[in-house]
Amino acid sequence: MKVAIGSDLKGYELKEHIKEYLNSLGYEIQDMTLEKELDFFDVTCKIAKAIQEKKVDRGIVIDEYGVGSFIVANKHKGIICANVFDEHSAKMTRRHNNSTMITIGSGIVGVRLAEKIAEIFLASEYDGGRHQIRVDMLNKLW
Amino acid sequence: MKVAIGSDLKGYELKEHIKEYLNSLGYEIQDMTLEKELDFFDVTCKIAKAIQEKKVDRGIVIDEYGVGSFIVANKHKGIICANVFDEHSAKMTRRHNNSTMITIGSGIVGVRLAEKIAEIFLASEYDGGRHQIRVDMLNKLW
Amino acid sequence: MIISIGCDHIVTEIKNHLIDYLESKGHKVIDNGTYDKIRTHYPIYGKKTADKVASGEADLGITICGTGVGISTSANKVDGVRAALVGDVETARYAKENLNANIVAFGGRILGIGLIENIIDVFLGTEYKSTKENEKIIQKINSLNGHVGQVNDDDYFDEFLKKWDCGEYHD
Amino acid sequence: MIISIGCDHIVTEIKNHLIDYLESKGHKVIDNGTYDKIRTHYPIYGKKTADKVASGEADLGITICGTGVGISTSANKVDGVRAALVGDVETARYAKENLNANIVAFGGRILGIGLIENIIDVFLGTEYKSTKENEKIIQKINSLNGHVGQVNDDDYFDEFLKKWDCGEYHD
Repeated sequence: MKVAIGSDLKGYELKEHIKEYLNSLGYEIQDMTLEKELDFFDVTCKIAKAIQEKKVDRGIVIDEYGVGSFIVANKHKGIICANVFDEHSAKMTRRHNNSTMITIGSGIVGVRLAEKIAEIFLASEYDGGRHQIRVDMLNKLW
Repeated sequence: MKVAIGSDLKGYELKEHIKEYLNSLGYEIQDMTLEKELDFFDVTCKIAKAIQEKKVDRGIVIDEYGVGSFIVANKHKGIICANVFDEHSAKMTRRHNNSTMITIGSGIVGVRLAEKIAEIFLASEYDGGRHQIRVDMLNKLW
Repeated sequence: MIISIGCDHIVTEIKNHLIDYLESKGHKVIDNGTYDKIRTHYPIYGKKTADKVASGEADLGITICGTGVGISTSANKVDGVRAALVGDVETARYAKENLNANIVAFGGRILGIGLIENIIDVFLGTEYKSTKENEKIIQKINSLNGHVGQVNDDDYFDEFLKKWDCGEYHD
Repeated sequence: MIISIGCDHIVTEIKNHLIDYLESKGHKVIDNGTYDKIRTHYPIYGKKTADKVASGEADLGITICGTGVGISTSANKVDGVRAALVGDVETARYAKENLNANIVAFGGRILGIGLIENIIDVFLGTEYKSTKENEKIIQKINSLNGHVGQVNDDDYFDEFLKKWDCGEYHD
């Protein structure tokens, strides 16, 4: 599984930490913001496009509140993204929404919790079945 | 109002930040852990005692999860302490529990959220009234 | 204010509670359903709720499902809608003040009702600050808009509902 | 496992739901009340729930009130009890694994039922790791114990309840 990660300036420190953490778990992490200058709009578009083009399987964006990147990501056709602040949602959004992206707010979520959110998002599988009609509906929308 | 703040090593960075933030709001903050070596047990006891002895009015302890300091604080006679991870609880625990201490987990709560929690805890008042019977009960317990 | 609200069948009771809460504060509420606990599909109600906001029929919107993710994602895919999925008060404040978010969303299986009410109070009570920086990011978000034709099209999901009725989706 | 559970009148339905949830997973539940929505006082139920854990009658405990603060504070004031007030799964895991917490607590007006269930699953499923460091901190916590005499004393709060009945507490 290929995972893209990125952040704006305010999420940079947490992004660096999560990148190392996920590397230590054996994930292949592609850092889309080696430069620090991107705003959350640009980095989110970059990662959403990488998923649309199937260059990566999952994306994680970290900005100060998570919510700006969350809105931007979901404005992309075919992208289902969750702003996650708890471990339970990290699991359920994979299982029920088949989301391929999450955002995390570095000003809201502490580092231990962020580690767990990222880890569980990547480790959880989609349930399919009845949930597919909802995913089909989301994908018909823009 | 006199406010004591302290942390263990893992909460040190967030403590420094919250101290500055509260200072900027005009609170008189007494840092009980200028030295970095304290564990959460020792710093929590130090602050709980300062409240018991009425040397300070409120206490804030920051460790990695908040929960260890929370248990320790509530083992002190007359101390009512909340482990807080959301702004709503920060307000309600003042209004209903007349709590004088809170703990915050630096690994769980991000810096923006921690600022709001500390700010609202200090700015909120106790409702009294029917809530006093519960506070009397807590104070009879150890 | 006029508030457009929608939910899926997992959290209908929470939505009903919030309608009472909002009406008791003097707001007018447009209830887009779902109205019972019969299994249905969150994008229907996310889109309906968002359409009312996009068309100006409502001032702001509220969407709720189990985690909040599904229904707020469908809302965000409506042109002109900025739906903020939040788990805390401060993020709701930020989203309204800086992104001029017009829908607030949360998970009814994630947050409790006291926290939810506090989030709504703050979301409704916070004013957008029209700075140069905020305007720029909102313009960028608007530039991502898709197909306007889908707004207020009630038959939009019919193809999938027909497949559902034929039993083509099953666990 | 045998689980001791208690709540105040604000969250009785959540407690009842959790009893069903725990029993469906094969646990035995001691329900310490409160049993209805009539106004009462959280320390009564926090203490009762904690007493069962302290005396060994129950393996672990769960306490719930509006924010979780009041009832978990009362539980913590019982000797031998380490009640973890949490808002997320990871803190529950940490508290069990490192502090050997024997009660988990949360706010029924703060957290939703899905997150609560996940927290309980992890709290019950996590094993305490008896390291030198963990033992040391638990010994330090135990050294703060107060008056053992209060355990399982059902008349402990009578003086305040009498004052309440006489109308001495009022808003």
